[in-house]
Amino acid sequence: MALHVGSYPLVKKEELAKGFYSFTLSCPEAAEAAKPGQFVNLKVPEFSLRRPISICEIDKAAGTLRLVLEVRGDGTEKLAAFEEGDKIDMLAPLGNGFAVNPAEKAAVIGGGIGVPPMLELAKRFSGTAYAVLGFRNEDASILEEDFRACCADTLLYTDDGSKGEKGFVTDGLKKLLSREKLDVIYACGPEIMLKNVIRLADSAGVRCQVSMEQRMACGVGACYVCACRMVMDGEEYYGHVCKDGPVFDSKQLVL
Amino acid sequence: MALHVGSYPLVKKEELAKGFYSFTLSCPEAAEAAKPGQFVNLKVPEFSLRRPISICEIDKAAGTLRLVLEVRGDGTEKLAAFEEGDKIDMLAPLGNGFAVNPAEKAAVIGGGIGVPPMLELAKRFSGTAYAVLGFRNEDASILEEDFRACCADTLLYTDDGSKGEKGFVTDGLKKLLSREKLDVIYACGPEIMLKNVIRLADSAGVRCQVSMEQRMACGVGACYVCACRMVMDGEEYYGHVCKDGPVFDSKQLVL
Amino acid sequence: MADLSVKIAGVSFKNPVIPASGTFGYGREYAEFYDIGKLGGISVKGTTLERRDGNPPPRVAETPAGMLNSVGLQNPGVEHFIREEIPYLKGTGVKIIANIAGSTPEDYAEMARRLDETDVDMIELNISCPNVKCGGAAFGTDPEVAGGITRLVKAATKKPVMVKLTPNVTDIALMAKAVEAEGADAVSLINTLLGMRIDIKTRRPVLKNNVGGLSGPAVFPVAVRMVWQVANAVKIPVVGMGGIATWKDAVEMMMAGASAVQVGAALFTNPYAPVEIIDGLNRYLDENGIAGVSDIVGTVQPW
Amino acid sequence: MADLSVKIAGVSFKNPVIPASGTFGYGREYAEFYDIGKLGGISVKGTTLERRDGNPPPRVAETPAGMLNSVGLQNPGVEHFIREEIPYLKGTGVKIIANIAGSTPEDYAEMARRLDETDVDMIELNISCPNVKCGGAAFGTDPEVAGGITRLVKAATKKPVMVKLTPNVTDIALMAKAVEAEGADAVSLINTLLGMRIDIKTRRPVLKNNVGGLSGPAVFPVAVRMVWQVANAVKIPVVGMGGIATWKDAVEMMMAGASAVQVGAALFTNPYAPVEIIDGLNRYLDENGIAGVSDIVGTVQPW
Repeated sequence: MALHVGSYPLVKKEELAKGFYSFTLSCPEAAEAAKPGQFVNLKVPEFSLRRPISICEIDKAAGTLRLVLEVRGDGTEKLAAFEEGDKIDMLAPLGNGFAVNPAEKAAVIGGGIGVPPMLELAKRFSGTAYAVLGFRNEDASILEEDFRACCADTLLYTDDGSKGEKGFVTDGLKKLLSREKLDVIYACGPEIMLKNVIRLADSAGVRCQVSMEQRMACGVGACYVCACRMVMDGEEYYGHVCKDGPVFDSKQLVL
Repeated sequence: MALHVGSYPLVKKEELAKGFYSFTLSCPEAAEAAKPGQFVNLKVPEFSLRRPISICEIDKAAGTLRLVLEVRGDGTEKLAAFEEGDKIDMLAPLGNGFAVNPAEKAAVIGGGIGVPPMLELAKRFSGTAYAVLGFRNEDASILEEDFRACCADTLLYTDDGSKGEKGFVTDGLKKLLSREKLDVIYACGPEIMLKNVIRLADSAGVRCQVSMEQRMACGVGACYVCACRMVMDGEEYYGHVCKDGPVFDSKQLVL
Repeated sequence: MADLSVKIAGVSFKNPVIPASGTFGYGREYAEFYDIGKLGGISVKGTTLERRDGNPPPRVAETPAGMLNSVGLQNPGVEHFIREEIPYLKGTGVKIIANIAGSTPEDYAEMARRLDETDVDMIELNISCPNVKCGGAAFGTDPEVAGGITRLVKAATKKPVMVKLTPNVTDIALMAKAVEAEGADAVSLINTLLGMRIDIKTRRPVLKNNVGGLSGPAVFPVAVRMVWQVANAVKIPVVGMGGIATWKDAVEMMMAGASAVQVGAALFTNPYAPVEIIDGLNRYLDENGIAGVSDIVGTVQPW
Repeated sequence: MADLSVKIAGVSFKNPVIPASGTFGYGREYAEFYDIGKLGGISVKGTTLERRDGNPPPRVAETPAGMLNSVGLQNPGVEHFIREEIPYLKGTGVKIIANIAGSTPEDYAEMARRLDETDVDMIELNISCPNVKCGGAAFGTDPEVAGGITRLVKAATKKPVMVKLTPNVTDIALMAKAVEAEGADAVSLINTLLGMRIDIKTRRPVLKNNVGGLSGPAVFPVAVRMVWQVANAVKIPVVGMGGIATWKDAVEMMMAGASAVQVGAALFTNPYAPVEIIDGLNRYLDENGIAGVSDIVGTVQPW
């Protein structure tokens, strides 16, 4: 069985920025099975619904998964209260993950909490990938050094220019597209960002995969709550982020 | 204000017997205000209703209250999971408490989880009180040494004879009544025990105060859920354990 | 300092937070924790024409994120309330909402008549108590009966009349419209949902009354939905209640359409809940640059 | 090993634990966790005559001890179910409860006709979905309509027919009696309570459908009460659901009168919930010297 459920120790906790926490969990079987772009579903004490969190890094040797979560409400606040040594009830790995061909020239585009899942993905390209990261401002910027360590180039934008360049990730993508012949673009972030990234990719004739977010319940494809609009042979329908995704070929989506 | 509410550190936790825990909380103001026979209302994590727990010992000098709780269900199980150093949300002290005249010759009668509230009471009689304690069996017996340390005599009974004498607290009370001229009898325990103790006290013409138990909500007399049948001037009505009690003169009660 | 005051059926409340009937007695117990004059108002313990003894215990059972109660309207009767409790409450400066429950429609009118010359600020009709055999919820599930009681009471008093609605109906908006048509000045909702717990060891219901009223955070989403439906169906003000425990809950309930909120079961978890909600509302309004709490009432934008 | 088997409307289930419709898909996803053949039965995703796309997202909101959903019966249609899912389920050895929902009474009859020659063991009529505009809950709140649908379906199939009842009514026992009178072989309850949550930052309902169905432990006491009322009102078996998360909840629900239980929202907290409930029931019966799980059904002794 590729799916694992259990209580896994939190071996390392770091606050990356105000409200952004990095959790490293020791979970050898799940780490062994995990692929970039997949997610986990964490049980929150006193809450009914699990919280889906993207996998940020996979260390099969150490048997760990790294997750980065943003405190957005009462549930994620409760999650953020876990301390090193605590055990966290986790269902993992879930979803499909990105399709990766390490020989391709790839750009990974992340916006806000959409940045973490791009890290493990970028690492799969052995230093050849380009990263474009976008944040609200300096205080909300995370993981820059991690991307610089594994990417050919890392472009960083903030909405207010307090870190990197002032602007949006699409500005960085345009710059990349003008100077590099990309094979594939991967993106995760707010829906409006994904829309704009897909538009640029389409104009440039570059394949594009995006990772989607939606409120979930079961996390495994049984309850149908995490709907997202998809299209096949011209017909639109609701697919489900947890099972059909979270990664979609941009051609599958109606955004 | 005599009423205190706050989060108080659990400074000492002991398992007295399987499922019986002694909690010592550091709460100087509540300890200063507390009287024997009063109770506290503890917030249980993840539960809506607080749990009323009798005060077992009051140490004004140390600023502590000692509580003994029995695991009976999911709520008390959760309470029992608190560890030394944890803070517990407590409302205290609540209820009226026993009327004590240290010059009187008193017997304190406790059955099961009705035993703990008799300890602080017994101590108020400076070694002159008699204690009669009853338990299901040896494994459920608690606080014997504490009573022996502060009472003139301590008689212990178990339902099955596995500790002390085989029998009920009423056997001990009969023995006491036959050899001592008691001024007052105090009792706490199952309703059937209280009934029998009151019958014996009435026959012997000895005053009797009993401490009652009932499912509670507010703990302060506002919600009227912890009803118990009382009588005044021949007319029966529902009083409330948290405010009219938990200690009642036996003549006030309809059991 | 934002303006927390609200006006409901002509009565000005200094803020929109009101302890709910049956959870706050007549205020005396919680006055040991804080100045109850700080509260918007108090909906006092449900009062009947004659003293009522209530149901045998146990009267309470725990449930996930909630509780059941089956008190059964224990109270010392309307005359005792008028004589002993109104003067005390008046002295605290809090707005007094008398909550009355009758065994017959005429009972309601009679109590309203007796309260008409007193210092109560508003009369709340409890036509939805699930824990009594005569009247109670039976009145609250029939629009004709509920409307009829409202009409009788309105004829008996000049005080503003608020009707407390039960959620144990197919269409609560229909009930609200029925009492509005007969002159109700406001409605309050939701009373408790009827529930049951069984002790699996004894195979007996936990409550001696077998069933009781469910309250607490568990019912909050049902309460929000019903307040939204009712606020969209009537023109009179709606007072929202059901599981409100925090200022965020109060904001949500007011956005759904409540002009004020009542707070009940939360008191048993945290005696300070109502004052913490008032403080939280104040902070929320200030932080969001909202001048008055009334500005958020009914502002939810449905999809 | 106690006897966990139960017989409902002529169908033998190896144990009384059944994942509830809409929470378990067609079983494939949970088959990655455990052998779904261990379950008593599966009530599969609600099926309509034609493929249905469901409501726009968000379709889920968290609530205290519960959740709201507004999926809106997304499903691939009855023909797809018959062709693709029944053979798979049949292969697992689990009893199959087809859950059908129509936009018109005739839809129900047509689906029942098509299912009549298949391997489904029982047909559950979903006349109580709160998330669809046509039919759904509207059918489930009118005894005449609910009875009429039951009659049509009974005439269209020889399969046992179970009617799933909505709790959003004044008198659920009346609904149960209405469908019993028209030949229902069993009833299941409760479907979800209608609820709403509002995002106070955006002032928008959390659900794109504005309202949705409340499930989870929060509703358990309401479900126990309704099962008890219905079990006392009808002679046909009652399948209990609503907030069951542990074997203790299952025992409580069966003592209230349920011959079997359905487990829904608990799956999202713990995918193993149904198998843990089966194991817990087994232990409970053994430890208490009870020969068979049917011996506890309806054994609550009211006061």
